[in-house]
Amino acid sequence: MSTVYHPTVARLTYRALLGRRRAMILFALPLLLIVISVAVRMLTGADDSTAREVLSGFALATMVPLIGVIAGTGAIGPEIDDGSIAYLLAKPVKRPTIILTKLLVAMLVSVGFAAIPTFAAGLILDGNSQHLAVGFAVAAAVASIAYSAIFLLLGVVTRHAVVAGLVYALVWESLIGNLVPGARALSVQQWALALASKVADGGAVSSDVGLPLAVVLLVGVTLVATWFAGRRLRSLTLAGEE
Amino acid sequence: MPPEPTAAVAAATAPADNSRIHDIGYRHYDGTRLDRSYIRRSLFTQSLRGAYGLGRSAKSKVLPMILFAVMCLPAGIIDAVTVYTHMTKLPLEYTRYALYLQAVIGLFLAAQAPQSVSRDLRFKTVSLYFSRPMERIDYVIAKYGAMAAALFILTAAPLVILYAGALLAKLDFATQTAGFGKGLLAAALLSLLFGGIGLVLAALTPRRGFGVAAVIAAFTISYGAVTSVQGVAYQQGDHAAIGWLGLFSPVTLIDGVQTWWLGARSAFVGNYGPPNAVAGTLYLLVVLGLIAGSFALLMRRYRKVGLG
Amino acid sequence: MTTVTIDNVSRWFGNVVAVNDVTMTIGPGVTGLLGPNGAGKSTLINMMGGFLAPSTGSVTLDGQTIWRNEQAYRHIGIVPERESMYDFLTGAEFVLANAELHGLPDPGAAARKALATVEMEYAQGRRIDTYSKGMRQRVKMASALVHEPSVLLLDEPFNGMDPRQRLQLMDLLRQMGADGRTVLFSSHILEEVEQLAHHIEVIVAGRHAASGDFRKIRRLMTDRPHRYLVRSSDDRALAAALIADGSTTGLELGVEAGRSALRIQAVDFARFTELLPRVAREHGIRLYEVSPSDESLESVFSYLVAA
Amino acid sequence: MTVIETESLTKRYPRVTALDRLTVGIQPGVTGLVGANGAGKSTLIKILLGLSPATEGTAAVLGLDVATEGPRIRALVGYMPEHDCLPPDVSATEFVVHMARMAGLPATAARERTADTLRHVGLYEERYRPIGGYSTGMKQRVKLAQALVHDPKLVLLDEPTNGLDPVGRDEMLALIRRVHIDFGISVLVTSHLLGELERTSDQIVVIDGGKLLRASSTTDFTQATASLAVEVTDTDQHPDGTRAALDAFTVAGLTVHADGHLLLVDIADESTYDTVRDAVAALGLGLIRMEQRRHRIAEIFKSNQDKEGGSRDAA
Repeated sequence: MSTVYHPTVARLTYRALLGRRRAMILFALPLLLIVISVAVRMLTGADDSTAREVLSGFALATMVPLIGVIAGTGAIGPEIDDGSIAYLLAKPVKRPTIILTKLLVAMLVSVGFAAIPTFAAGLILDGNSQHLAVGFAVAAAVASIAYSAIFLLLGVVTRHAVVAGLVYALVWESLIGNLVPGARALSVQQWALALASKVADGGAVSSDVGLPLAVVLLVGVTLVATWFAGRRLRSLTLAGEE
Repeated sequence: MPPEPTAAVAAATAPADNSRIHDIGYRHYDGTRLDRSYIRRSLFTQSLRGAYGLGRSAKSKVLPMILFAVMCLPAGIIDAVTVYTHMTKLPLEYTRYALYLQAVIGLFLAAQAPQSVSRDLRFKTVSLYFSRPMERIDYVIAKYGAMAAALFILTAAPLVILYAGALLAKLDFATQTAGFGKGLLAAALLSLLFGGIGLVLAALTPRRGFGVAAVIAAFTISYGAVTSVQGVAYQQGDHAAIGWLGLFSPVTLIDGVQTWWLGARSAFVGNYGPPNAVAGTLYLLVVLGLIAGSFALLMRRYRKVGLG
Repeated sequence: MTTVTIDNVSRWFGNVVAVNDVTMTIGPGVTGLLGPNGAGKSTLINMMGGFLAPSTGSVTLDGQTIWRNEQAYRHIGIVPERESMYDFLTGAEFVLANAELHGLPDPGAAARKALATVEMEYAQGRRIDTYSKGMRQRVKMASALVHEPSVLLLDEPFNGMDPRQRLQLMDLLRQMGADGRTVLFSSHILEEVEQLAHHIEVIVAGRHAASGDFRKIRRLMTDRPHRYLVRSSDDRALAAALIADGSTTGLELGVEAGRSALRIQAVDFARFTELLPRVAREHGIRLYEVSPSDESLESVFSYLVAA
Repeated sequence: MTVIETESLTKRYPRVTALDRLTVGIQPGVTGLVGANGAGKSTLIKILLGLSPATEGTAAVLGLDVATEGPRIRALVGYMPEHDCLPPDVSATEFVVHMARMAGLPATAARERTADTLRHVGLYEERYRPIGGYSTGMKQRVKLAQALVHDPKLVLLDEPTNGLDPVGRDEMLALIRRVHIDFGISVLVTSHLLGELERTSDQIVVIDGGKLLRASSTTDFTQATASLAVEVTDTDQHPDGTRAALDAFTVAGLTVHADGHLLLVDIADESTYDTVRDAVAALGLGLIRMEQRRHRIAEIFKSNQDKEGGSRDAA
């Protein structure tokens, strides 16, 4: 049996993510982005600076982290919370396999619901320069992957993962990042933008973090979060009594 | 416990023999049983007090009390400035106050709406309420009323402080009273609208954390989306669009209503409020519709809950 | 793979000791795990199920450590106490997923068989969140049986089941035990344990208080006189005949439920029970009823808990 | 006076019929309600509280029609749900006072009755501490207290012993008896544990598949049978005493069969008692038990077990 991916674990995770009420947010946020993009496009026509404003202000700063929270924590948090993870753990399946599979699913879901709508919004907003659309889509995809790993870890570590994730997404990424320039160096959003600026050449996208540092941080955070989540699950104990 | 009258009488008349064993077994209750309106009122009071942490643990008083203080503090400062610098009018209109401090109001709502309704759902206390003489509508009225009242206290208290300051500064009584009245009216509308939306979102989930998150997300995302698109419209000089866009978030809805109906200055970018009478009417209709809709949704939500 | 050995196991959470130096062996057949609330039953079952590491000591299945050994689950089936499962799946999907996770060669067939065993085929197409408690319990059972484990651990499996479902599950567990599987279940319903388990393990405040057949455990409590209620054709004569012997301490003539009766405290159980029919026969006294009033598992349990 | 009376009460949901022409009268006292899961127990409770309309038929609680007098019924009835229903962060006192007011009691009366009721259900010092720290048994007492605080004429107790350990269960059952005997309040108690209903209830109603399977007094349910249960010891001479006794009984002409460690002897006439006594004495075995067997409520489920939906022929 493969050690990184178990199809049954993946199926259960997909169903858990998309089959519950919280999945509505997964659909609602991209829809909102598209509606806003259409509205803005009708108001302004194709315009680089407005497009950048919407894509970085709403798509990357708000939508991507929120979807990351939903997908990352939703992939494992509820199961640990209600104890149904016991059915996965009491099987001859290695626990790192469980984590890796769940992470993969969370990443796919968040890339699907965050990066693809971002790309579409980019095209709608700015049909002329596809650099922008591609650049932001890449940034959204990269950020989604990092967020998935971070929030999956949160889902394993705390029962209040969603709230913690929201505080991070809304307060740290949106607010502090805008107010305190120094905080931007510690922001998944900025790292992703650094990568995007490389892809969307011509200065369409800019970041406060240099590319090498951004790549190192992105990869590092993703790996460390994944490793730590696997470790925590391995020693996760289910105390039956509440 | 009230003294046993017969025992007291017996003791008085027979001082020599005052040893006895009182019956402390089960007693039946034949006193008054009050009606639904009393129950509704009791639940309203309890929930309103609960919104400020009264009658609950000391810990749960901290946040609402801090928010209340934060809400009132600027009003006090404005008063002081107005009185000591002998201004001729308040530097901030009554109707603007709540809009400036909308983040505080949002936080209060996000913290207290779930505590009011998701607790009952999570711990399944609702089934105990509905097994008592009240009806579903009593519960909804009491909870909605209490949330709106709590918000009204939060939004009206600073207005009272402003008004008191204005009178101390001997500003024009008629203008100030009119402004204060409009401010109160707008605060009432805001309390009903926010309270309704907050409770509907909170009642969706028994998890308090999710409720808090849902309320914060709904208010900040809608407000953020509306203002950023309004910003784009402003850059493009499309002033009518600014006015129409305000229909899509709770805060801007209140702004639009008070701009059109109460003659307030709009806080929209460039101060462009609802562009015409149709828009103005629509603002009011949407607000009233949302209030009625929130009530209806709450009623529907609790129809399914039952004894759970 | 049938014997679970718990060897000098303690488990503490901070300063709270949930399980305190317990040693026991659970072998084939049905074993009932008893104890008051909070005595550490769930902790013990969780350790046997590999969900919890013992703080000291070892929990093994035929010599292999269970904790952090996912291969042990090939032989263990677990029915957790908590109700939550994957509620958004249908019963059939849930059991199938469990079969796949076990890596069974034909998961579909195994799932169908398990669902048939618990008689849940009729509702297998419905989502689990529409199930009643009893139906959930049965699907949980099916998921635990799907790989035909040799060890079955059940934490409060009867919880929420109605009388008919209880009878079904008791039959099923009895069958499993008779097939040579190791079945361990915890329960508060002593009446059921009495009917189902020949072997009991009693945990009181984290300590292993007793194990074995409860009737034999009762006999071991020599400090507790056995109380009897006897009705006969001549209680007075019977009392007079018994009192001469040292095996009884208290003899009391009275009326019980409107009929005269003789209450007896026997200090020497074996001697008294043999004496009674003999004496009655010698004196021509007809015995209508001989009822021990503290011979049930319930009395045994309450004596153990109070000790 | 009849406490609860239903007349061809029927409740149909889109997929299931929860109650099917149920006609039953419940007298004052403790009544046990037994039913298969999904047999309409909770539906019945909702209808009786006037919270859910019946599809057909009528029901009256304390003489009040459930269709029209719901609030009045709920003022006179207490309800203890099966599930948890207590917020963990308030004390029992605070919670029960609030619930008393929610039942229409003025503030002063609510406080006094809460103090009394908590004492009657056996909560003392802990009543000022947050409920979150209570044991299961204490929580069950608080749940019972909130159902009694407004002095109802009838309480509906849904699985009150659920989750309790044997000692806690005994205490709860004793408390339920007291509610009727000492407090003079009628009780309708549901349970899946037939043994505990046999011990607690004056009458028992069994519903199966939404229909009435049987309703009668507990003594009717548990009448003595014509069978004698005999249990004997093993001795050195007879290592399997049960086996030896079985053979001896058969030789003596008794009809007997073994049920685990018990021997069930058919009582032909009074001499059966003597035959058993003599056979045991002759073998030198100890006589642990010799009792006339009683019927158990469980038997009505056992006899129906093989038939699919065995209730159909019962009603």
